[in-house]
Amino acid sequence: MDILIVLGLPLLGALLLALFGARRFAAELNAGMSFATLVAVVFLVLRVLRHGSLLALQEQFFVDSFNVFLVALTAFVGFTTALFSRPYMRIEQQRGRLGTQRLRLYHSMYQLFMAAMFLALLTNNMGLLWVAMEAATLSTVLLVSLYRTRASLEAAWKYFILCGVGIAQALFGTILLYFAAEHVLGRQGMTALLWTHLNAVKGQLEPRVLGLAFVFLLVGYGTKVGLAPLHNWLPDAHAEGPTPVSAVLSGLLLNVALYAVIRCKVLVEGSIGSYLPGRMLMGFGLLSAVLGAFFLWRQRDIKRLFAYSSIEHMGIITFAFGIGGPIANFAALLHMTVHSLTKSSIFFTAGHASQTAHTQQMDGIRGLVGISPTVGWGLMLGSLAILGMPPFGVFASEFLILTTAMREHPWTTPFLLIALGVAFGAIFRKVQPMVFGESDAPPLSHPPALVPVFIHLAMVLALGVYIPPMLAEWYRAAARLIG
Amino acid sequence: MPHSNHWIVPSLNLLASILLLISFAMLSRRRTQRLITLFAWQGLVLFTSTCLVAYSSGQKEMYYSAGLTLMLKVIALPWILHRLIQRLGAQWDSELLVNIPTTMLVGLVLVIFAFGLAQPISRMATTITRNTIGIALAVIFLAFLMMITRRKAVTQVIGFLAMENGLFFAATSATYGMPMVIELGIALDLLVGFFILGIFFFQIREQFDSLDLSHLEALKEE
Amino acid sequence: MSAITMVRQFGEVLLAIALAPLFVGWIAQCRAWLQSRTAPPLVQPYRMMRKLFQKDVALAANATPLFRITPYVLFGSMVLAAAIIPSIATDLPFARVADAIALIGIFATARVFQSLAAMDTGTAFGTMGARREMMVGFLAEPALLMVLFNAFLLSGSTALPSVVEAYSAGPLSINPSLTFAGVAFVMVLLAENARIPIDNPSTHLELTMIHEAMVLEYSARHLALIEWASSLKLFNYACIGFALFLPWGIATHGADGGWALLLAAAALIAKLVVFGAALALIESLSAKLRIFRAPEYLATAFLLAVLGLLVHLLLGS
Amino acid sequence: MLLLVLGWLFLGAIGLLRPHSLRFVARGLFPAGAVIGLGVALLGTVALLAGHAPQAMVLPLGLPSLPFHVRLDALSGFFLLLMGLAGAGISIFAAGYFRSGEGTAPGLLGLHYHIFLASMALVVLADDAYFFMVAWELMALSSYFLVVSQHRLPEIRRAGFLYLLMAHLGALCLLLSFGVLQGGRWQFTFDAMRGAPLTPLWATVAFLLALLGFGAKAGLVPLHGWLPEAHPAAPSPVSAMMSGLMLKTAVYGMLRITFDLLHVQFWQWGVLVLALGLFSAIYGAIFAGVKTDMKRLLAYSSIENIGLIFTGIGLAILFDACHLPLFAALALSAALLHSLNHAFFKSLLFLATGNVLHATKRRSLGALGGLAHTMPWVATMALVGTLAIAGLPPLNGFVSEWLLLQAFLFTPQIPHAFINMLVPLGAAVLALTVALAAYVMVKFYGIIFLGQPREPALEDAHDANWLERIGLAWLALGCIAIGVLPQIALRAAGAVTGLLLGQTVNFSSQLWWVAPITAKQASYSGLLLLAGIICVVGITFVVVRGLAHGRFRRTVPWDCGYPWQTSRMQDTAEGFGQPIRHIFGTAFDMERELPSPSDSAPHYRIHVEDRLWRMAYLPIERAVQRLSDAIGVLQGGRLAIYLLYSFLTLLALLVGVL
Repeated sequence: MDILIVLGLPLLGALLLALFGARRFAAELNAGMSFATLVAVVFLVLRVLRHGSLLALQEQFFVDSFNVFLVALTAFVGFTTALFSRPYMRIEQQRGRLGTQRLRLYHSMYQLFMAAMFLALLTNNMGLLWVAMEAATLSTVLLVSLYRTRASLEAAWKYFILCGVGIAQALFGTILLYFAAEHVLGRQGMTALLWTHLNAVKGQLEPRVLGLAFVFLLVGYGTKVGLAPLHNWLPDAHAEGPTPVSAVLSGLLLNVALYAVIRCKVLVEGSIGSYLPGRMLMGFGLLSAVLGAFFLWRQRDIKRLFAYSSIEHMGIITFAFGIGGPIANFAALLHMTVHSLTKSSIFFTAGHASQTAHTQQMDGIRGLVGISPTVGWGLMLGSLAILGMPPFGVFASEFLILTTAMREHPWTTPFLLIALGVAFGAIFRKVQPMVFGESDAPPLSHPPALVPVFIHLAMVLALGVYIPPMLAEWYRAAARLIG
Repeated sequence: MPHSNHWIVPSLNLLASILLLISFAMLSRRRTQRLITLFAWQGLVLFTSTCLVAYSSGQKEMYYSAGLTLMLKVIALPWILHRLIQRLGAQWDSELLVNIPTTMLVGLVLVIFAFGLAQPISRMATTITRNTIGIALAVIFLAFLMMITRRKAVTQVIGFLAMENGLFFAATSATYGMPMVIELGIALDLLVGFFILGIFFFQIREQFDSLDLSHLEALKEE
Repeated sequence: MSAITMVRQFGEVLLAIALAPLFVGWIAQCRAWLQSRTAPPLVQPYRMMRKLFQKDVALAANATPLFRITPYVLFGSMVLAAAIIPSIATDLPFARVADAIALIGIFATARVFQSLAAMDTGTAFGTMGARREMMVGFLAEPALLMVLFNAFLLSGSTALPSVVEAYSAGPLSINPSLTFAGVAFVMVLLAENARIPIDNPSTHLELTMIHEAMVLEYSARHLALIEWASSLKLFNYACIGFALFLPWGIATHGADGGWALLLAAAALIAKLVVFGAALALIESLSAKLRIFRAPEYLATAFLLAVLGLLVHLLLGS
Repeated sequence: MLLLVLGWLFLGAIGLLRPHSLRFVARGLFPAGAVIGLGVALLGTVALLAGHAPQAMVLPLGLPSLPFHVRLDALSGFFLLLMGLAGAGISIFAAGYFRSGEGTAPGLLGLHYHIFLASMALVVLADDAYFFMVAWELMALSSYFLVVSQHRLPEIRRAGFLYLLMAHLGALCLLLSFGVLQGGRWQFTFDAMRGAPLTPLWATVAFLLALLGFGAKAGLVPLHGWLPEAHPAAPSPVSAMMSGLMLKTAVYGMLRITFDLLHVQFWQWGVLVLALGLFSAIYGAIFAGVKTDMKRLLAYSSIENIGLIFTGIGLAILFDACHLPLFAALALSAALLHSLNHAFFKSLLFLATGNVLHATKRRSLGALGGLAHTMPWVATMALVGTLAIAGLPPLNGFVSEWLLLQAFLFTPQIPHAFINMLVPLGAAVLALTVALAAYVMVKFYGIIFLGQPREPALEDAHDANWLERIGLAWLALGCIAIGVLPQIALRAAGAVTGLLLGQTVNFSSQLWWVAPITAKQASYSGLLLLAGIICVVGITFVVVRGLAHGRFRRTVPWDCGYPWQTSRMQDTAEGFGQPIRHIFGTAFDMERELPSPSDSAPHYRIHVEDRLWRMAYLPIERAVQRLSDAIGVLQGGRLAIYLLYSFLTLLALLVGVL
């Protein structure tokens, strides 16, 4: 039941905002709906805590330790982003970059996007998963092109085509999956695509077919994860869309896509019993991490910079999942969490920073601590956190990942070392002059909403020194599940 | 198998090969109008094949999806595309990135590769339409190739839709179609996506006053 | 420590203080003879110092207390060194305060103080002298250390008394590594004590001098103390050399009654006479080097010392 | 035991209450921090006395499977003692040092400062890899913020960036090293690592990674690039802490991993460390010789001292691997003692430069001079520091270097051909380094404090205020105390060697004697030496005054018959460094403008750069730049190409599964 509420609230919000999105209270309404969703999710989570993983609506939906924390995370970041987008969009509106109609579109699409992601996370049906991913793509395409500038249109177009084609591959993969499944499960309508059922019989699925299926699924969903060399849409979309959208894209959508990949990986690995899928993930992960790091070195646009950093981190997470085993999976899940928290908070501060300086070019942004210390320190701490500086949580996961890699696959560590080192140099040499130094720009008209930033950073910090047992238990269970 | 279908299999294979032929034709066409017509034909073939499979397997809901195909891919989309092109005046896809003979050769290689891939699957397929899946895969590859080689927005979209066709064919021929809900979802996404595309065309046009993708190359690592 | 050892200790120190200027005077005399000049009397250094002690000090206006303390520190450290080095007897209460390496440290202290004092008045020559002095210092010390390394390998100790006793216990023999080390030591001694070929004690041509440039600002009793200290330094180095290479005659532990001491003193004086003459000979035969040839010169010394070391390690003599 | 450390954090936190009130933060909190420092020192002493009974505890924080472990044994105790004592002096000084309006607000400064102190203590206390790394990086982070506290100057930002970058890379190496050390048992506590089974190959890998990591932090050449940039950039108390204390955490880590976790296995390790140490020592010394920025000079001298310490560690490893534990203990004690000494005199000197900086606003030696007249206090304290760091008896620097040489004397007993002939030459390098250090310090002290002021502005330089004087005096006292009675420190070191090598050297039974192995072999007594010098000087003074007289008159210094001399005509720091440039010319990148005889306004300019910059650092940066340019081509902006990428990826993977 509460699953339906969780799915329904954002849809309702999308509807309402489509109607009243042009009103003055639209932003508040948006935040309100997100908050309601968050509350609903909290109830759902409590229920899962009490009764363990649950299946609902003829097994069409299910919640287990793997997706429950992702759902919670999505709801939370969705809410904080809504909070942040309130003043941010106000300022954009004042500066005449957006009309009220666009705001309406923005708000309703935002809710729709959330709904799509919840569907993707909660569904048990690989087909529905695909549908949800496609829906998420479509809604965000409109968000990316919100400014209707040449650049934003181009970015959105590339995003649309690349992810559309990718998702088509994923569909073919799904079809192959179904094809393999119906030989085992028979053709009783829906069940042949239910993940739980597939997982139960994964041993008997035809390995050759699943191998092919995995390739298509990996390429398909991997495009949305932003794995190199399928990543090309990502920096454009992040840089040209409105900042809140960049935040949710980086913070949530990538996670959801990766979630889909991992679900598939579990099935395939169980079926073909070889390490092939893991090796593929490791390869993609390393490539993304290294390429992302070197791309970082040459960035001038602040949002592009952090977009590439997302690619790098997604690479690290994928790599960790590729290694597999309880510890690496644990680390990967932890990294998913802290990355989305940190990255979204960074995008918040980066958005305000570029608003303060009236440019996204980093050479134009200077001396933030002078203008508004909160933005400056937020950006500095956020960057340090994402660069894996303890005591922030990113360090915890990188600690586990690196030590595991050193032990299991020593040959990969040089690449990781290069990636992390170059990324550190690249980001920090850009962030430092933005935060420190002199500047004479005036402060913002609206007070920036930095409460979300510091909440996120506080949580990341907390995860660095103390992981609540409940969360740790989920991670462990999920890690076991992923194997 | 409810019916003795000695004539269905050959005719399905025939349709499949027609589908492949059409894809090749699309690869070779320059005029956008022609592409659209071919796309419509592809939809028609798809419709027929789906009906055949539905008939032979006696699955009622596959008729729905067949109807959906007819509505969307044979009538609606081509019509809208036609109107768009009239409005935007983008009849010609002047120069390709790669010249046509080369494209054809590459296409040929791809088809062989696709068949090679599909072999194991076809062997284990119990459905009457086992060896069509290779063709579906080939159609997808060819569509992909077309998207890579064309440089007009519209043609890329057509390529995209063609790929969708291939997928649909794979779904029907290899597996008697996906569950209905999924079909609907897919169709819905397709429709929405297509409308979004329509909006895009106009916006791109008013921003760049052309649908030539060469204008959409500003965002890059300078 | 018994009274007799204290007496021995002080006797030795006083002997050193008394003999040091005489030794310098003796070297000067020999040089004069070798260069067929009329030699100054042996006691010339004493006369000079007496005169200096009577004069008034002319103190640079901007001299700090450091400048005025330095002469006493120099003199003090040299006297201390004299107390540590077993020149006539090994069983000295003070001898264990510092081994040979620590002795180098004491000399270094003196050198640093002198250089700082030279820089104190801020004249160009003072600083120039200081930096040359320090340069010679850091070039000489590795060689000196290698020499001591040789001694340690032979006697298993860097404490001079132990070294002496070790030798005098063993049979009298010419040791190859020791000969190398000995030559190296003499070269270092020349460099450290501002003698030709590194420095010329008798020149006052500013651009070539080291020691004189540093003491340029000193006058009267300060100068006297400094000169005395430098003569003591030479004396000490000589005694170290004797302890390391010609320990015969030094009254060892147990066998150090009155006669033995007298014998030892006689032996010491004999050695000084010979060594002083040899020193004068070397100085007269060799020409002063340009300051930047000093590295090569001291590198040679270092090389010899290392050769001695390797010879020992190879032959394991 | 943690309460004290937390106390520091607490101080930092309450500093935020009134971030802009200097009086509250500086005059109030820093002295409190100093008191805590003394407490920590006491803690360390207790641990040292306790000997082999380490006290451990587990905190409820950390990773779920890996809570924070804390352990206090002799080794940690020794370094806590070091940090506490020196840190107390620095904190007192800092209380008087910080002025308002210098970059970061006092509150934040205090926060970073105390986090820095606390994290250093935690590094020493940590007993599992994760907690260690957290504290380690926290240390780097907080010190980074301190370094850039005057972030308006671009070169300071550059220094900070380089510093944090290298610190992070080093940390990554350490992380990997721990990854090896846990031996595939996924136990990250040090206890588990002690028992972890490692093949020789893995052990060596772990050792090398650790050497990289700690070397980068300690500033071993060629990983030293950040050090001469960052130390001068920081405010002087921070430079003092970084040089005096932070570098020692690297020493600690090296000892912990090499001797404790990874019991020494190969003498080759020792040779490597020894070679690196000696190279760093000589390298730092000659660069300190040519540098003309006083803080940069001290920074290079830190590299030199770290080199000496690592030389000692290398010897210890070598001896230990050759089963000569007694000599190993001797070398190790020397290294530990030198760490302690360096903490004192280097901090002292950095603080003194801080005073000079505040009084004159000048960092270049060329603009200073004659400050002994205007700032007698600082001059006197700095003199003690100078003599100590120059390794002169009877001060502390001498003792450790002397012991190190004593340890070298035993290297011929190593049972390996070549090694037992080559290593003794190390002693010569060591002697050269020490003598060079004396040269450098004469230059440092002489040019800054002696001579005539090179600029008129220096006439009205003000002396240190009373808090600063206490700080300076405390450290100077430390230098003298350890120099005169080294036994105290050596017995502390003995506890450590006992823990790490199971062997302690018995430096004579009386407190004022030091005899490395036997009194017969070599002995030294700072106390008697000092007493002797004082007596003799006193007697001489009395005698001279008695026999002669005490008359003197002030005159102008002799002008060589050239009466128009100005204070600018004194020898400059460049001039003083000239012999070193001449002798070690190959080490430098020099560009020099010599005036020609016909110049109307002759101008001499020389610029000496670290050759390793051009040889090691810049190429790396260029390589990264080139690679990233090459990779940038991938993002060409053309959609068709992007599609091609994904298509090819698809085909490649399909071939892969085929």
